[in-house]
Amino acid sequence: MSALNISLPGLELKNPIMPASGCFGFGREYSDLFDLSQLGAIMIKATTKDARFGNPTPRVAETSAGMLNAIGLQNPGLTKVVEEELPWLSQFDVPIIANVAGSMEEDYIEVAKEISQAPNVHALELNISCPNVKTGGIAFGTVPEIAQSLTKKVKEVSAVPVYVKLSPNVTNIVEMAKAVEQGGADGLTMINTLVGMRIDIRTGKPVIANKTGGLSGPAIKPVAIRMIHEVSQQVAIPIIGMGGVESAEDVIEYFYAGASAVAVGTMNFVDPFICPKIIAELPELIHSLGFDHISECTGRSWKTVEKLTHHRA
Amino acid sequence: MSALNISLPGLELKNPIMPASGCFGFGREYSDLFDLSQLGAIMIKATTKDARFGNPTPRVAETSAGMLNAIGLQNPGLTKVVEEELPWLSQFDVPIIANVAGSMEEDYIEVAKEISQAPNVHALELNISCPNVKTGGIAFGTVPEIAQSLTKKVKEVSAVPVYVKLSPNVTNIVEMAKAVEQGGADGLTMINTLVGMRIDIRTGKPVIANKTGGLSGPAIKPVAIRMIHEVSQQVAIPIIGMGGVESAEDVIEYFYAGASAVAVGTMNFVDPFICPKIIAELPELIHSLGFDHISECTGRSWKTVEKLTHHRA
Amino acid sequence: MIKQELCQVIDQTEIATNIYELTVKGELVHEMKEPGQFVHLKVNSGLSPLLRRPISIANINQDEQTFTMIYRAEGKGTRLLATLQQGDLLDVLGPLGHGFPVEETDASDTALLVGGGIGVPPLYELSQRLTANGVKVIHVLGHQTKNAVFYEEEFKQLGPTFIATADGSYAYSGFVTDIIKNENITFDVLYTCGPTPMLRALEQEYRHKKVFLSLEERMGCGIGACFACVCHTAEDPTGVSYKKVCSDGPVFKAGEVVI
Amino acid sequence: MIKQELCQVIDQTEIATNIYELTVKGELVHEMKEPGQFVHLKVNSGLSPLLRRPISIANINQDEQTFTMIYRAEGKGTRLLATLQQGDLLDVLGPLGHGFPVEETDASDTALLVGGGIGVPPLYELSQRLTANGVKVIHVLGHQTKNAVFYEEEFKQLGPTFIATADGSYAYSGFVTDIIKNENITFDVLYTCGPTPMLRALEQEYRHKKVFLSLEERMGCGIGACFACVCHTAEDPTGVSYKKVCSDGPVFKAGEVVI
Ligand SMILES: Cc1cc2nc3c(=O)[nH]c(=O)nc-3n(C[C@H](O)[C@H](O)[C@H](O)COP(=O)(O)OP(=O)(O)OC[C@H]3O[C@@H](n4cnc5c(N)ncnc54)[C@H](O)[C@@H]3O)c2cc1C
Ligand SMILES: Cc1cc2nc3c(=O)[nH]c(=O)nc-3n(C[C@H](O)[C@H](O)[C@H](O)COP(=O)(O)OP(=O)(O)OC[C@H]3O[C@@H](n4cnc5c(N)ncnc54)[C@H](O)[C@@H]3O)c2cc1C
Ligand SMILES: Cc1cc2nc3c(=O)[nH]c(=O)nc-3n(C[C@H](O)[C@H](O)[C@H](O)COP(=O)(O)O)c2cc1C
Ligand SMILES: Cc1cc2nc3c(=O)[nH]c(=O)nc-3n(C[C@H](O)[C@H](O)[C@H](O)COP(=O)(O)O)c2cc1C
Ligand code: FES
Ligand code: FES
Repeated sequence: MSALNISLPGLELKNPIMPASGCFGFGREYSDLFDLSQLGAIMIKATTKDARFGNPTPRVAETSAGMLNAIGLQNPGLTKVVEEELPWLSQFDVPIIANVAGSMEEDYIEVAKEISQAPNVHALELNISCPNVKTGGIAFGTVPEIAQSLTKKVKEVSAVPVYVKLSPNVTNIVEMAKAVEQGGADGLTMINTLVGMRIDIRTGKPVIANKTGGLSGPAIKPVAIRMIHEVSQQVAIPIIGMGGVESAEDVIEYFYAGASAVAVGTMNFVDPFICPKIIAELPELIHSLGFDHISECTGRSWKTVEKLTHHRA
Repeated sequence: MSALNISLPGLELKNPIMPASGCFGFGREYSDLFDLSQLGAIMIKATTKDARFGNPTPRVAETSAGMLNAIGLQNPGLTKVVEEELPWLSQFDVPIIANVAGSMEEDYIEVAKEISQAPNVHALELNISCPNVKTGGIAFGTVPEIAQSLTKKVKEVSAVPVYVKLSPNVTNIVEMAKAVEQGGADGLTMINTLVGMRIDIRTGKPVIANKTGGLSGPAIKPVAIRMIHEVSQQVAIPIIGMGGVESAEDVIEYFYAGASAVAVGTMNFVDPFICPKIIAELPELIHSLGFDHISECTGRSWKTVEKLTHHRA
Repeated sequence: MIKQELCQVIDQTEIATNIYELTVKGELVHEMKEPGQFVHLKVNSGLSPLLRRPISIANINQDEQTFTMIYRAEGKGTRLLATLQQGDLLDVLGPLGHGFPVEETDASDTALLVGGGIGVPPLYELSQRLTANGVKVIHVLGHQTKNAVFYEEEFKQLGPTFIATADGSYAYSGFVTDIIKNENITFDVLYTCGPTPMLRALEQEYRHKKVFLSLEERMGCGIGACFACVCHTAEDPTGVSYKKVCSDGPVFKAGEVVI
Repeated sequence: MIKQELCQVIDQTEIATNIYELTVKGELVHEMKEPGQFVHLKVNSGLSPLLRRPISIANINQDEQTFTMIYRAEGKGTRLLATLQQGDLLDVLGPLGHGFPVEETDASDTALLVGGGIGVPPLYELSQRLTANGVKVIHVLGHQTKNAVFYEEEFKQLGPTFIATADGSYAYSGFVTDIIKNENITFDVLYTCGPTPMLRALEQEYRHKKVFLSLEERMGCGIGACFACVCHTAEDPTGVSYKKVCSDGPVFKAGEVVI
């Protein structure tokens, strides 16, 4: 019997490990390295209505225990994703979580409606960290009302459950989480990247052409753990956690904080086999901690010990 | 002629390097290791009206390229700081920046009024990341109006210029900076720590007794650089930058972002001699980059090249 | 005086399962005065791990200008430390803190040294100092299991030595406190270092005796500047008075601080 | 096929100022097909630095199951790489990307190989392949200064070799493009790797010729998944069509992408 299978809205996961959006493309490259059917799910690269080239290069920069990226949502656009990428992915026995992005509500709605109908898309992940052109570029994910309204409208059109991906660049993450929960979100994914910058001291210019970029990797893990710890105690919907995951131990830390599944982003670049490695290591780790099933770990850092003692071996 | 002296409101600095508040106590321990008169300034540990014991231990935890702390503003209280610590520090030829903290406006005002009269206190640093008991624990530094009002009242009573230390845990750092500038701040110091957490996977509990702690160290540098880059273009007051500084190169990166001086926090724990080492390395680095004086570096990442070309050797 | 120095690794040996004995050479050895002081180690030059690791000084050799540490390779930092080889350089900050007061035991007295796990190492230098002063020293050392026992012979050469293992796989089965009672060990001064529950039990049991305890706490700076490692004083257990484990301790007189 | 393997360091030598020649052994050598491919190196096991470093394959020895890289120790990662010693293990991901098309030059033709700085290394394997096919190969190699020149003898053994130094401290003073003109070098196919301005100048100058350029870009994954390293295609320079330097390149035909 598996100690790793997890049921979440729309998702029957063999295991709770999946690559994070933007860090795995549409799976093609990694499929040469290992069998994608091993993964719990795949969060594919953000899809927008039209194809996007993204930002000028350099688009990435290294930081201490992290990296900055400003890819700029490069993707082949809704039609190609639906007609080429998703059918190609359907050869694998793995649910797809489609990351949906846009610069206006209308964009999101259009993409959500269509992409959610693909047979292997089992859930959407709304990327609300994108700048909203109608409010002068303020990200959807930093204003509770805007995020809530977007969630509501996407829910109306989506054929599958909708997870909203929270931006950590806010004063009050609980307020954002509650707003999208009230908007009808079936789950949360958190966190997206922190906004950061590096400056090249030889040129005096930002290393990244776009100037600012999103900070990801182990550096941000403590921020993610804190936010999931706070949010999971205040909402009733499940959380897929992410931010700097690099080991099976990190997965447990995310579960203890309150996550029900975990995505691995940046560390795929450091070790392309990291997802299958973590999946392989989890069962032994879980048992050595005294659990029969990984789901027992969720929220253990804040659930009362009484509730949990029966889980110990 | 020095390439490092910097004039800021209230501060004539031999060089722009100073230990950050809370990472150097009141200087006694480091004075056994090197002559404190070498430092540009010293930001002393937060002082509150009454003595505080702070939080239960463990108070620190290591993270990837960073650490969490929840010291809880332990300090001997205003009277002892004014009667013992500051007079002791007056043996060194170094301006003191007094970090002022509290849980109500009244506390800040009382501490600011009295501590600003100490002869070697040349500036105050308002630590507005503290929870405000009157608003249910929301930090002063996350609500522009509250931060502005506090700044204004402290300015009224302070005998020396007031620098406000911004919290990075906000959606809009520029808005906060402008609010305190309008409140009369003479300068900004940024950034304070990001709120984070780590969970011990053996115990299932947060590593830090206080649960959450402040994330500092090289991990947060990209966030600090980004915020200083944004804020320095929108305010007219100078910025003392901090967050993960570990080398002379980092100091230049902070200057390029828009800082006029730099504080070193966490890295004092890793290398207690780091401040004098950086001070010693800076002149050569500055010259190798083609500058005569470090002040030429401020804002170079966003000032137009035209304005700056005459600085190149 | 506290120094920071790149010390040269003279020897590193695994002396029990995951327990390493590491000897390094450096001028800061001349500053090492009291047994029970510790050093703060930067185990590699990068940022992972970031912080220094506090490790007790287990043996000082002034003639050779070397000192020895004994530690358990467990987490990220100590596992990296275990990869150091002869000739490598190690960034050491120290000596730090205040150690065990040797002078509190007269030559004619008996000292009982009680160690638990990786609390045992600093007792070795202490025992040598005490025996050099003519003190009779008895050692009671507790370990988790047989494979974790180390330095039994070394301690035996300095005085009677009793070993307990928690799982009973070697020597006495049980706790150090059981040994002291069952063997009717009497003493004038007790010095101890080990896990907090053990220290508490000893403090409780021998409150009428002279007892010195070495504490452990998570540290930032290690030199007294960051307030990471404070504990309440016993006379003001809920107030604002405090001691810092790193600079006021790690050794305290029983009853001085709340443990 | 792309493999990830802990390869063993066979040799590391500083062959010019801060320029290192590193030879490692591993099974992934069998996968190395084209000259001009690269590997992605994790220079140490911790998180500092975090990302892999792309380095070209300079020489492949199938018999010994080894390959050689030549790199400049400059930043954090390459300076750490330079500390590796014989017997150490190095985490290599590769071979990656598409290299120089050897088959584009016929046996009777002349190939001109133009390298600049740390763009020179992949040309060494290329030159060997071409000469093995009977192609006449001419090398024009530009370096910053005398102390940065490497592999002059090695290239000379394969064909005529001209060296330029930017500061004039050795051989020709000036740019590689000056040499080609001044020496009236004629060729059928041009292969080049080096700084972008050099590539641009060559593309410009020889637009009527068969030219293959190896590009450099900041990378994340190195395998084509993260979209860090894209460039516009020449036929749609402001549109959405693109090539990835890591997986479609690093070698492109001149005129294929915007450089
Ligand atoms: C004064 C003093 C003397 C010590 N002497 C010895 C000794 O002689 N031999 C020995 O094996 N151990 C000793 N320890 C414990 C030793 O410091 C920890 O085992 C070590 O820091 C753990 O580091 P790690 O890299 O293995 O673990 P990690 O889990 O990677 O450590 C993470 C962080 O937590 C801290 N930490 C973890 N465990 C402890 C602990 N028990 N005490 C303090 N900090 C901890 C680390 O220093 C680091 O900052 C001593 C501790 C103190 C305070
Ligand atoms: C396909 C390809 C092949 C290469 N082959 C060689 C070679 O054979 N020999 C050689 O010396 N160099 C080569 N380079 C350049 C080499 O990758 C960089 O010099 C190296 O990554 C710099 O790392 P660092 O640790 O010294 O610098 P840091 O400044 O610490 O690097 C920080 C980050 O920026 C990236 N970076 C910095 N400079 C470059 C650059 N010029 N190109 C790409 N990424 C960069 C690093 O990979 C890292 O992610 C090649 C680059 C590419 C893209
Ligand atoms: C190169 C790169 C591209 C990314 N692209 C996307 C994206 O398209 N959509 C999205 O929601 N998140 C994107 N992210 C964010 C990640 O999905 C993830 O939330 C974040 O990186 C934190 O996880 P990590 O620290 O494990 O990388 C991207 C991250 C990286 C590093
Ligand atoms: C142990 C510790 C204690 C701190 N105490 C204070 C404090 O009392 N007042 C304050 O304003 N900031 C305090 N800080 C924040 C630092 O001054 C600094 O803003 C922050 O750590 C970022 O700099 P760094 O990354 O160089 O440490 C503390 C930081 C640490 C690590
Ligand atoms: S560790 Fe910093 S005061 Fe003790
Ligand atoms: S480096 Fe990731 S796509 Fe090229």
